[in-house]
Amino acid sequence: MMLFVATLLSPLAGGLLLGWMNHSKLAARLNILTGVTTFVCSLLLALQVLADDHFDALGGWFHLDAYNVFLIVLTAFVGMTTTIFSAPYMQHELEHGRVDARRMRLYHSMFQLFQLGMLLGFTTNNIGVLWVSLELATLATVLLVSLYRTPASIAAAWKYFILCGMGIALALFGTVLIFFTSSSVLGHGNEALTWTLLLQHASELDPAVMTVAFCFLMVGYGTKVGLAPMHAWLPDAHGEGPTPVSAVLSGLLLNLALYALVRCKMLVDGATASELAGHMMMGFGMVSLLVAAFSLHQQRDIKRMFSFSSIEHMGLMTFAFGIGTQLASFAALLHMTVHSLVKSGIFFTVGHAAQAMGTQKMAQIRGLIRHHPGIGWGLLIGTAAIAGFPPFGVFTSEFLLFTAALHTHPWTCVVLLLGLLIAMAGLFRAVQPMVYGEVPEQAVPVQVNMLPVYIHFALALLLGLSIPVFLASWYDEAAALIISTSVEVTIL
Amino acid sequence: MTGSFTLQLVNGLAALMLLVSFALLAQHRILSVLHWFALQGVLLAATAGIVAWGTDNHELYISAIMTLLLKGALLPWLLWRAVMQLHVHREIEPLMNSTVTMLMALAVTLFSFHIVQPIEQMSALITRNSMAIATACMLLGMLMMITRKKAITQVVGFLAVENSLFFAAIGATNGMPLVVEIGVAFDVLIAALIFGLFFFQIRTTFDSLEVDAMQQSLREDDEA
Amino acid sequence: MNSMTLALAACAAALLPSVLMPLTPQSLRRALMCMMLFSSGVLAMAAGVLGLVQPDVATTLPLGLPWLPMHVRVDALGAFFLLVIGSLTAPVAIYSQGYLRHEPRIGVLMIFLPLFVLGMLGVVIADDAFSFMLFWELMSVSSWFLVTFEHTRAENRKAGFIYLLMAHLAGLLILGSFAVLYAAGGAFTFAAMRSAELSPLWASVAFLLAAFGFGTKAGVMPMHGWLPDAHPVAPSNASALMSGIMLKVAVFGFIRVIWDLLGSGDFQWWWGALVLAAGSSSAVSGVLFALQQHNLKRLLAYHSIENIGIILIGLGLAMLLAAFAHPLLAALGLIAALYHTINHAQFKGLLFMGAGAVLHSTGSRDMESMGALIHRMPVTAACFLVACISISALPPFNGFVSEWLTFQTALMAPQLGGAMLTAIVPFSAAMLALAGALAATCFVKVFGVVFLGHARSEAAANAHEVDAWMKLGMIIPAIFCALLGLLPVVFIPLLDAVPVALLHISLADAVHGQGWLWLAPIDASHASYSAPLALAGMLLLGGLAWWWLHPAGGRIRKGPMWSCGNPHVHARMQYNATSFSQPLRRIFQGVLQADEHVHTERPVHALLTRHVRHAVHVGDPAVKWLYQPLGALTLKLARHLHQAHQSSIHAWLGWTFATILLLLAVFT
Amino acid sequence: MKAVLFQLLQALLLVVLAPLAAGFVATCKARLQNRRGAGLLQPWRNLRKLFGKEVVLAAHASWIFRVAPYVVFTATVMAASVVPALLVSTPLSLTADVIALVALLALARFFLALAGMDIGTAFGGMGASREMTFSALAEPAMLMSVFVLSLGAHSTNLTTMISHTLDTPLVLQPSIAFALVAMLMIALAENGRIPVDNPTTHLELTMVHEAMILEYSGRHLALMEWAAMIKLLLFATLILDLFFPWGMATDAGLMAMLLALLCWLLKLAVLLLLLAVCETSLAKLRLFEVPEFLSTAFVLAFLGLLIHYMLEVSL
Repeated sequence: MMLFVATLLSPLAGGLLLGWMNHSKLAARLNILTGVTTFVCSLLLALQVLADDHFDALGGWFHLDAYNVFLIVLTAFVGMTTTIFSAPYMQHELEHGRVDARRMRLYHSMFQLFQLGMLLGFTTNNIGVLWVSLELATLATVLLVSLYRTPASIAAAWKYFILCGMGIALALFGTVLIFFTSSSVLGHGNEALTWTLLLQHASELDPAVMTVAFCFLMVGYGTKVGLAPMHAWLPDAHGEGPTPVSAVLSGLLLNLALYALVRCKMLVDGATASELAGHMMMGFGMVSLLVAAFSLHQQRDIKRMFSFSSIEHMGLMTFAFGIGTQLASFAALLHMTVHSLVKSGIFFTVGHAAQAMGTQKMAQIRGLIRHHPGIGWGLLIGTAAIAGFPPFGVFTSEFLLFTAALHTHPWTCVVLLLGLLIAMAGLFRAVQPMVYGEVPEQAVPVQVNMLPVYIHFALALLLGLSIPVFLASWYDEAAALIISTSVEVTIL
Repeated sequence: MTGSFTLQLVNGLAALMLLVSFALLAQHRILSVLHWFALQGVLLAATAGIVAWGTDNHELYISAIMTLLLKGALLPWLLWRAVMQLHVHREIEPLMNSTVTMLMALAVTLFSFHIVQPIEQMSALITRNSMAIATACMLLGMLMMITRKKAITQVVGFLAVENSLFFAAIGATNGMPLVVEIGVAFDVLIAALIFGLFFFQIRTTFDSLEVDAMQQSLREDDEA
Repeated sequence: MNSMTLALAACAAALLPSVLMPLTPQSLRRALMCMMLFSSGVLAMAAGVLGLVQPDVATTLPLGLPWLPMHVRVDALGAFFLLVIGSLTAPVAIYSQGYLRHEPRIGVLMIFLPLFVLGMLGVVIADDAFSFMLFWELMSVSSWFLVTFEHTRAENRKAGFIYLLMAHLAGLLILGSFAVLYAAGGAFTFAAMRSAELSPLWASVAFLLAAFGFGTKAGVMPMHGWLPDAHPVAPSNASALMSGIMLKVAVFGFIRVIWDLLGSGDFQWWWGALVLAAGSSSAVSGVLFALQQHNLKRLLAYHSIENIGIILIGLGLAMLLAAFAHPLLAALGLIAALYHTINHAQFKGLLFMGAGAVLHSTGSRDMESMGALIHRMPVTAACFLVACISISALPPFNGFVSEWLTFQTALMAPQLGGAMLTAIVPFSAAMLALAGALAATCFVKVFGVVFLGHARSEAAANAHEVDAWMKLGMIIPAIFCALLGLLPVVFIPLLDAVPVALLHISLADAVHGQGWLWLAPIDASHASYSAPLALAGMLLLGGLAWWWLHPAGGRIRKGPMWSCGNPHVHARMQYNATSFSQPLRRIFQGVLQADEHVHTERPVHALLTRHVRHAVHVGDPAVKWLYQPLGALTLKLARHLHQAHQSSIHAWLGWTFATILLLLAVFT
Repeated sequence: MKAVLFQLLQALLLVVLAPLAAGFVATCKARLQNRRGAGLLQPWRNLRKLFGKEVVLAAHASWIFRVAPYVVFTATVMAASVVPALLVSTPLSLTADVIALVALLALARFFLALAGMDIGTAFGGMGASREMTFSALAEPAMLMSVFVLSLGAHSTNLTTMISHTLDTPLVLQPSIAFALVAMLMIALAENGRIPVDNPTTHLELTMVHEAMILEYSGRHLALMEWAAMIKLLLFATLILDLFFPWGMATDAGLMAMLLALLCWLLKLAVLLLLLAVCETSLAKLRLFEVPEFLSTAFVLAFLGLLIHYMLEVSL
């Protein structure tokens, strides 16, 4: 209990404190400190949850089970490494006058508030509060995206704000609809929005209303997951925001949205006892996969490109959750983990690369391996990992996903195959010239901190070679929680 | 039991809500848009009050007052201030001409009725009919966001969507739990503040509130 | 001490250098890597031989998925391919010790060359789908790093990109076939997949996925387009491994999935026919395009396509015969294919090493700038000649034995349902004959242009023989070629374990019923070949002739060449690679689509020619008709999407709006 | 043992008689052209003279050039020694079946072509290029026509094939006829006779075989020439064995052998006379008509194969 409170409080306190701290170097250190404390607390919390498989906090307002607690740890971990990475990175930005001290303050506090929103969203047991915290995280990131105040960054933030605002509104409407039907079962109190209770009484909820509700939730949260065709905000937000923000956007925020979507799907499955929600998610997943895969081939901005790769992988996860079998959910959770790790790692590397070459335009980034082997190999390995080459974890999860898909919906494998292939082609078409070849003259030496990157990749590698038993059982529990009852497996 | 009376009142207000949404969509001048928006806020507060009275649910009184202050007064005032300071209280040219917009609006309304009517039947609530209206209003708000060029009107559209959501919450479900209400309200407030912040930045960077100007800058940044 | 221990030891030896690389000083890296590779190769060979004579050994490693520890198993098939891998890795390791002497970026190689070998070894011993795919992709990726080793040259990067792309495609297709088997068998272990009961339809789906997957990786026409670009640009020792073994690992995968997992029991006749057709087309077109190359390594790469085709002809025949329930002949075909596999590993590895030696000492891959190297590099020339004779399927070397066995399989094929189908078999045999003869033509050209005649450039004139390491590395496979060619009867019984495992039938007694001297598959009255006797006879005759003629003609007068009375021939007047293949280019123009330009300058008078310029370009049809259109299509779609992405925010709001309306309309 | 002895003898016979056969063809041609000709024994005299002469070697000739004649000669003789001329069941024929025999000849050709390229004259390369090209086209045709025969006997061992032909009652088999024509055409090409190549030509841009051995002299040249003659006789015998084996000795009795020898010489004479006739009556083909000539042979053989499957397997 205390642990839990500490986990939530440390980012809040950190955020408030950082809001007033002018000394940037000190602020960076405090930022790291906050990240570390949060991570430690979450880790202990996770161990506790492992011990007794789930517990409710603060009178049932918060609920921790196998599904969300590992996401909490993941969030805290990526948050921590991001703070470590951002210290030298933002310092470099400050020195090159892209931000001033005031903005640095804003950056630090908003970063921690974002973390707070994330953790709140993952832990809360109330789908209303879930929505609120997601909105909170969104607002925080909007300010972060527009941090540089360049025309492009403001425009990107605006696009982000409007599109996600609209989406999030739809999600709220979906929530209202759920309340609309659940209130007749569970009364008008908080109970009617308490997720655990809803799940218990899912079968009593009205299928028709739940269906309509899920349509709204799908589009609403789908917008934040970055599913096509609601994905337009994502590449610009990633491209124009500071790199640490891109890292946490891709690595964390999308996860939270997907998490929310899956929680709702579980309710709808319970209510409708059909595969409808699953099919909806699979459809969006495949469309996103294809759209992203093709878009990868025409990108000019390195961060935009990798954000499209995020869309691709979110599509894969949505697809996997849509299938809904044990194996598929396992694959999806594993994929969520490794994608967060690898993608944030890639964004760290990309950030350094952009600083080293003084541009985000891929046409002018060349010969990274020659210029700075650490960055070059980091980018190369990261891309190989994200493209699904073993022995990294992405390969494992895609392997499982593929088999699961063939198990239930054989024909979808064609789409998967096509999408993965085209996406890989797009990535390497762009990355190969950047890491290889001769060094351009505008390149400048940078002092970089590749430690977080290599930690991330090492973890992804570990997950690819052998998944620790406790983690595996964890995934299994989570998958068992998520797994929808109404999927029949077609035997060939 | 005043149920039937409350019901009539709420239905009446619902009809008004729909009317206001159409009006918002039809406006050409920003200031009048703001007026109608304020009116919508007031209607919302009224609905909350009536439902609170009808179901004597005390939490709802709080949210009614909250609504009145926030959506009836604060937000319109903020927007009005922004408009005044940015000198954009001139004609606003919609993206497509208004008759087409109106036709689309009608179609959307019909559609939302078609969708929502059947599912209302299961609700035991006295005020269930307003769900269809709420849906319609929301879709109309989205339509407004789509068909307007100026940033401010987009924001008004966004807030209109929020209003209709709120209306759905109150009208159709007798109000969400207070915590959620407060949370939502808080978010909306922050959102509005950020919007306000943005207006000035946009204005200073693009010296216009045209959304397309921003898209242009994005494209240039990407192409460059 | 069983085969598994040795195999795992080999893997460990291959893994070690890439782990130790950061700790090793630059000066020690080459030696350490080569030592480790060599020991890995030797261990793999030992494991292979043991595995072929011993029963299967299986175990699990604490890696992989939680509920699926990594299963590894050395069975007859795997053991044979362990032998193949080891038998080339060891000499290549020795060769590398000399070849990489002056390589500054040894570190990169030290990581990825052993990893590449590790990947191949792992694929061969993998016993569940996951670890198979893991090692398979490891093999692909690490070899990609080798292909892009010289990454400062743009065309190498392009080759690397296409290589990786096709490797990934292959991987996904294979994954697909595994997924089908998994869905039927319910588990990832090969044991479960073997016992899976597939409906004919799904069996065919699995077959097609596997066939195209492994075919792409093996460079079968028309998916071969990546191969001629990728193999030449890697360092020669890496090319030797890629062409010599990696393609074989693809063949291994083909046999593993289609023969072992799908099972030879439920072959459908058209599978064999398809494989046969693919094999024939690859064999002929591969050598036809090889003939038109003048980049030595590129030419050799095309020959790999040809030889993979020959292997596939053997496999296709075997599958056809198995489908029509002639297990004995099927076993013969399988043996032929396997034997050609190990043969090709030997002589193709040797050829690439020879090309590397030439590149090393002349600094050029272009045959048009070589000549007369036999005087400067006698050992290299001798080894290269052995390889040339072997690959041209001429006695007494090994290439002939395997092709002879393939011919026998085709000839003994009895009536198979329908004259049409039956006629395919001898036709493919004729294609095999054509391929063999064209290969001989091609290697007369290669050896003649590179090693004989006059030097065509300064570099060639001042070439130097390579050092002892490289010589040794080339001599060993040369000896293997000779042994495999002379004593097939000793080696083939070793292979016999494979058909026993896959077809449950043994050829052992049939093969050497006549004693160790005679290779007589099925029955001596059908067909027989005795390499030792043939060689002995020739040596005897040659000796006699020499002994008889020597006293008479001891006198040899050295003089200028006669050349029909005009000894003042410039080196440029020799037949070179392009002119040598001109007749065939003209005959097969329909296939090759070569664009040939002759530009003649007659500035003064129509009869007075100043300059004649002659340019030939032979493009690869697969690239032209398959790869480029697909790439263009992708880019087109991508461009459209990109433009859409840049459309205004209203449009995207509209999209969201439309989506929600659509969902509501559809789902309620 | 006796059989082995006989086989060695007949191999010797082939080798020794080869020049005579060449002389016979030359003489017949001379007669057909109303010339007296140099007589049957002229090739022998040529060989003896060449063996006596010293070897003049280009300064930069490599060891390939000096080894080639021996390889060519021995490979050809080796091939000849497995072809049964008189005795059907010859034990050593097991050493190499038809395919191996073709391969031995290919080996000889391989070294011949290499030798042609070794000196680095334009002529040598030209000859090598053309020789290899034509042989590449001839090989599949040859194998096809062999297949047609071996499909009947289910064997590629000459002994088995011959005895199969002897045992089967004499019925008209169109497939065999097709195969025969194809085989004759191939034989012309392989031995570089008109209409494919002209053995008597020199310094012509159309020459093939001669172009490769231009640089040879003395005993080397002798070996090359002799190998060519042996090859001619070998092909003739092969055709006789495969298509007209009647009269061959099934056991190693003396009388039977003499009879067989007589039949063989007779058949040989007819065949070679036929060769002489077509060489005098036909004109040499243009270089790029040769492929058509060879592909015709291939098509004929393949037709024979199809016909074998369509018509004859059933009966």
